[in-house]
Amino acid sequence: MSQPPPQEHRPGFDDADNVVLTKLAALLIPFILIYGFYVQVHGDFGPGGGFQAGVILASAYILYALVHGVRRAQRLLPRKITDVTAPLGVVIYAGVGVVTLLQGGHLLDYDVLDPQHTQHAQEWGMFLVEAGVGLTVASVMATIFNEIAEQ
Amino acid sequence: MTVGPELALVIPLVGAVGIGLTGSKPNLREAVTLLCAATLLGCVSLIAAQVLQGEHPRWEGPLMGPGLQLVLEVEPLGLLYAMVGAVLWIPNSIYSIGYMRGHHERNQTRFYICFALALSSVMGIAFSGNLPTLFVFYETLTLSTFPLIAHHGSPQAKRSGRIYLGILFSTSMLFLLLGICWAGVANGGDLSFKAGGILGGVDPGVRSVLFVLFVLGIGKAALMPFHFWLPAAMVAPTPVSALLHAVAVVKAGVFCMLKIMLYVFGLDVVRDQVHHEWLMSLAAFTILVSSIVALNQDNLKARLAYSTVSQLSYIVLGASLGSVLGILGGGLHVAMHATGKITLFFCAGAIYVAAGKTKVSQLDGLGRSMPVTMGCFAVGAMSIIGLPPLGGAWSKWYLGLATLDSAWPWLLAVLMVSSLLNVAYLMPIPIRAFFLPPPSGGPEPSGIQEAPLPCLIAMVITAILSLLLFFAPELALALPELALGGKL
Amino acid sequence: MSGLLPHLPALIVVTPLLGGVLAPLCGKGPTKAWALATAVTWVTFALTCWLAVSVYDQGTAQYFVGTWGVGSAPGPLGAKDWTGIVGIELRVDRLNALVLCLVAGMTAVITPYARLSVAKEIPHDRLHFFYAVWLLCLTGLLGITVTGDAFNLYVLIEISSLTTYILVALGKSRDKRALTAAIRYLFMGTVGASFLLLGIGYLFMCTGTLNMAEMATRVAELRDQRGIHTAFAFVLAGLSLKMALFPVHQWLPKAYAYSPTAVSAFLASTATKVAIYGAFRFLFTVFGTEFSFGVLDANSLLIACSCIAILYGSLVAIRQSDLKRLLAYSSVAQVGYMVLGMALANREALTGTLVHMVNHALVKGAMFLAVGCMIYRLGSAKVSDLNGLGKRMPLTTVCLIVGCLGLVGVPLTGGFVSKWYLVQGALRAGLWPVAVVLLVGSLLAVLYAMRIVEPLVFGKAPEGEEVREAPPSMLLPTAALLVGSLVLGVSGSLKTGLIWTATGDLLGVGQ
Amino acid sequence: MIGDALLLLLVITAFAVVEVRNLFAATVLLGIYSLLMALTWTNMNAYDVAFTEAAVGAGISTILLVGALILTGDRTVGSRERESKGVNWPALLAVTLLGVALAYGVYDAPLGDPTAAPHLGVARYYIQQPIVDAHVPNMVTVTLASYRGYDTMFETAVIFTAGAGMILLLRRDPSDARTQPPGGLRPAAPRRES
Repeated sequence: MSQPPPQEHRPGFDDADNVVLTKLAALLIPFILIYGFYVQVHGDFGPGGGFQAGVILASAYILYALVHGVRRAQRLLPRKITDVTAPLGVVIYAGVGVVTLLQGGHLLDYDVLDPQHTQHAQEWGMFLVEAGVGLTVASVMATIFNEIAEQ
Repeated sequence: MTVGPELALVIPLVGAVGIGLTGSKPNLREAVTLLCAATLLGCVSLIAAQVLQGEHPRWEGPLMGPGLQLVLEVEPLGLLYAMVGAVLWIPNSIYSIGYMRGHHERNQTRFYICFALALSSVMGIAFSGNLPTLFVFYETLTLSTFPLIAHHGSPQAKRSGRIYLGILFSTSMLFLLLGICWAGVANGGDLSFKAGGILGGVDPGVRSVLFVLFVLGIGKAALMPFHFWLPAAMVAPTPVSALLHAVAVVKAGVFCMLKIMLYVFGLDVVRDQVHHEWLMSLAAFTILVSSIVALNQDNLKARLAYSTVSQLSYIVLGASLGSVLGILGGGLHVAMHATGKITLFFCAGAIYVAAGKTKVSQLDGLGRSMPVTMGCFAVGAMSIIGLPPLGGAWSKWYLGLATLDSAWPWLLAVLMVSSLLNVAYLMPIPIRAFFLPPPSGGPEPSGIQEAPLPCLIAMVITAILSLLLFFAPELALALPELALGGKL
Repeated sequence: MSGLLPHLPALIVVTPLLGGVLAPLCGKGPTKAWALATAVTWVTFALTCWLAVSVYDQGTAQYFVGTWGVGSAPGPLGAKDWTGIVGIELRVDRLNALVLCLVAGMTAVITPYARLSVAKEIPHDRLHFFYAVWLLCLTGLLGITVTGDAFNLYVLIEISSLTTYILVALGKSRDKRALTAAIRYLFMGTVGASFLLLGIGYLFMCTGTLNMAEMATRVAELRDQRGIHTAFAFVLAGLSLKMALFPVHQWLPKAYAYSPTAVSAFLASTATKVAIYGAFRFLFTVFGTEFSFGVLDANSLLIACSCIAILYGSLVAIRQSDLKRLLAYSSVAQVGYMVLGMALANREALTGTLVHMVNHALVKGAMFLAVGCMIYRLGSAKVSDLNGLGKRMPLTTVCLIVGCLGLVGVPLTGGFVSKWYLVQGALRAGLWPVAVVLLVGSLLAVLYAMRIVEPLVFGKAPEGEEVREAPPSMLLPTAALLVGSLVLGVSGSLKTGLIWTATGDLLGVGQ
Repeated sequence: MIGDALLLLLVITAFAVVEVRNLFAATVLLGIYSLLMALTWTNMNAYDVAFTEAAVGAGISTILLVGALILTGDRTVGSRERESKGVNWPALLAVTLLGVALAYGVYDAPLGDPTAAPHLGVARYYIQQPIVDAHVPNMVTVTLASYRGYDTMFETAVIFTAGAGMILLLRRDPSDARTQPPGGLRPAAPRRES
């Protein structure tokens, strides 16, 4: 059997004893998070958008997990939550589409969100769907890392 | 009262359902079969009455697709074939009861259901109004008879079933379907049967190819070399061999042949514009060779099967002459051979049930313990040979006339030689049974009794039918004549 | 309600998409997500039928997603103003209306079946994700069919492919070989999708648009450009991989054989059909018949490949001892039939292809479902397991036999009708050897069908264990599909209606 | 100038990825490749693409690849070395054909010509109109989220599908978990003993 007995301590990413790493991560993670949110909400004026923001946010989680171990990371962000938020992002995206449809427009026709100011409506629509994208991407990236890390 | 041809299809189908539902009660089940057979005969008779008054009952099925529709239309030749099937189903059903019970067969419900389905397909073939319909029912007949062939489920039965399906499916799918489709493409999509044919405007080269495809495609006509399925099919229980492989299936083949010559090519085309001599030669070859093969068969049913192969080619020969007399003789032979051959098979089965004997060489002296059976056998044999006063004489007479009338009078010699061969392979059987002493070393002949009563009733009915057909051939004659437009 | 009518093209895609992402929110357990999936598939099916009827009556339905329909941009640099379709267009004509109904209908029938079958083959704690992926796969297939935008088609191919890989790999709990089958499929599928993307890229490079209708008019002007020729080659190669056309069919048999049975039925009856629809769309609409078959003579290549596919697939199928593999190889052959009819490109042949598409979906789906019934009770489905099944599972047996008849194309089943038209098409094209190949193919089908039917009818059951008939919730969908195929064989309303007019549209001839 | 240098580096890295035998090294090289790629995009003013390349290609992908390597036991391609001594001719042929086809297709394409088809088509609308239609200066965002928002909806669904696939295929059975508690990502066991 190549599988060692379960109780035995084995070195891995669960080991959270590296002071340098923990301190560095503690310093970095808030900035990563803020940066991620910035990219998310500022996507229409600068480079970026939901996809990039999602990846950046997930990388914050992954960094935390690499430094503190997957189990502690999961205590922070349980799988129960990511399992829900991952589809929820798509629900938000498609939901915007359905809302525009119900308001009398075509699918994803943002103009009907604010028919008087269509340019504004466009911005709103894009903001919402980008939020959906960000949510899904971040959750899925975290999920993929979790599932690989837990094997 | 007008009766549509679709009713003739529906009655056996309903019968099949009824048989399935009453499967657990054998007596009721057999009653349903008989009732169904009687109803079918009544229905076909009503249709016949209409046809004789000059009507052409017609039924158009749902449009299955652009240019593809099931159409039933009664024409006299088909009616003759349907009559033969419907009439003989009754004695055959009576016979089946005796045989299947006497023989303790398994899966009897499946047997009767498939039988009814086969009859439904027969009616479909007989009344088909266009080539797609003909093909559809030609295939369903093959399919519905397959479980009957392989009924026993023994390795040998399964093997025979495979040969049966293999030959019939490969000829019909490779040649017949191709021919039908090609005919449709060549003449602009018209595939209905019409007096005088539908291929008049088609290029003669294509027409010759189509002729080959149609002839090879009808494997059920058991022309050599596609005849192997018929001897193989003899593993089936005898009622199957009797009705299907003396009447329904094989006659379906030659009937299709007649119908295609008459209504697809048209007699003029067959005679003058298609190179059909090879078909004639093939038929003559099959007649002679299979008669000789039959001579050497010791197994009774195999001998009868090869006899059938030979007799079917009489009809093909008649069709291939492309003359009115040929079609008339062929059409008559459909009916005459059917009644004669079914009698022979009934007898063969009765001998097997009652005496357990399957070989010609075992039959010495059997006439003493089974006089009725062997008497009927003699009647059937004489009808097949074509001796008066039995029905077979008429058809052979007209076929002979047709050959004399054609450009190939030497074909008459073929018919004559074949008749002699018929005598040689059929007559020894009743002669041995009646005039030779029973074998001394064998089991006590006194232990052998006559076959079960239903079997006897059935074979007497068909033997009498053979006699009747000699003295009153009017109906059997009238229908082909009608089909030929009174051209006599 | 009628207010929804113009939005149907979008709704039929959004409904399963929303269903797919809501399914995992239903929570664990075998029932809730399944119920949602069933409801969603039936609603989708109803919507597609509604759409098909309206398209049949009123002609092509067009739908612009989002705010942007036809727009124009002023031309700088002295160039002309540009006017064209800005966003993504959904376009439903009679051809894709038919495919939409087929895909949605098949899924609607198979989903109720999936409950028991899938619960036995996949761990219960993640069934809700299974149904999510299942519905997303449906979304992808419907999206491919409904779209009028080349890049959107690629995006949806991506979603349907990815979901398919997952669904196939899920067969691992029954047979570990599902994983290698899925990986193999993933490699080949990715290559195919990449080729398709390259082809669409080249098309965009040459035409400056992603809308298929606009592409079509531009391609007609640019038919001598090398980029167009390259695009054609890449698109054709990519689609051939997706269709599993010989010689790039290798992913199919294993993928179908080892995936969970409901998935096999689902994929066999929808995925390849949609790929073939894609080929129709590109060859006939985007590139145009004249270019595809006249300038580039793609039909010779396609006819050759499909003829080999028919013979090869059937011959290999005859030698299989596992029923699912047998059916899978038969699918390789059947794809050959459909591509053959497409390549012959006359009205009869196209009708044959479309009828065959519908019939094969129904029959092959039903066959896989019936095999699923066997697996549900017996745990395996080998040819040797068929012995005496008639006594133990009579209804399943009837389904298998009727399915075999349909596969062979016996008269009065839909398979006969398609064969009829295909042979006529081949003869009309003047290619009688092709007609012979078609017929030989169906003879070979008789052989492998016999391997199934013979033991069913005449075999003797092994001694011992008691086996019960499959539950009604599995038998009913199976029987429903078979009844569908029989109705298809006898009734002509679909064929003379939607299919015949669709082929007329494709070839640009009047009714 | 910088662009040319980057491209040269890119080609070198690509060859290195193919040639290097150690999979861990190959993974790191792939990360480097992505980074170089991101720089190239930046050099071409395609900031959005550069951004994505950096975050996904250089970041997440590398981590996931390392994870996969550890899971499979960080083998070098040693076992493959015997086979790969010779040239795989069919593969070479296929790749060459592919390259030729790709080159053939662009042969008469007017690359870089502002009056070429792709620049005169719908792309021009995507470049010119976002600021008019939505007051949003980042045309990439408008194209993705509005003009082609339908595509992006499905791309999001694709991402979700990937996650669902991971859950379906890789998540441990709860029944398994009782016997083998999740140990977490760890290097292959044998290394510990050395």
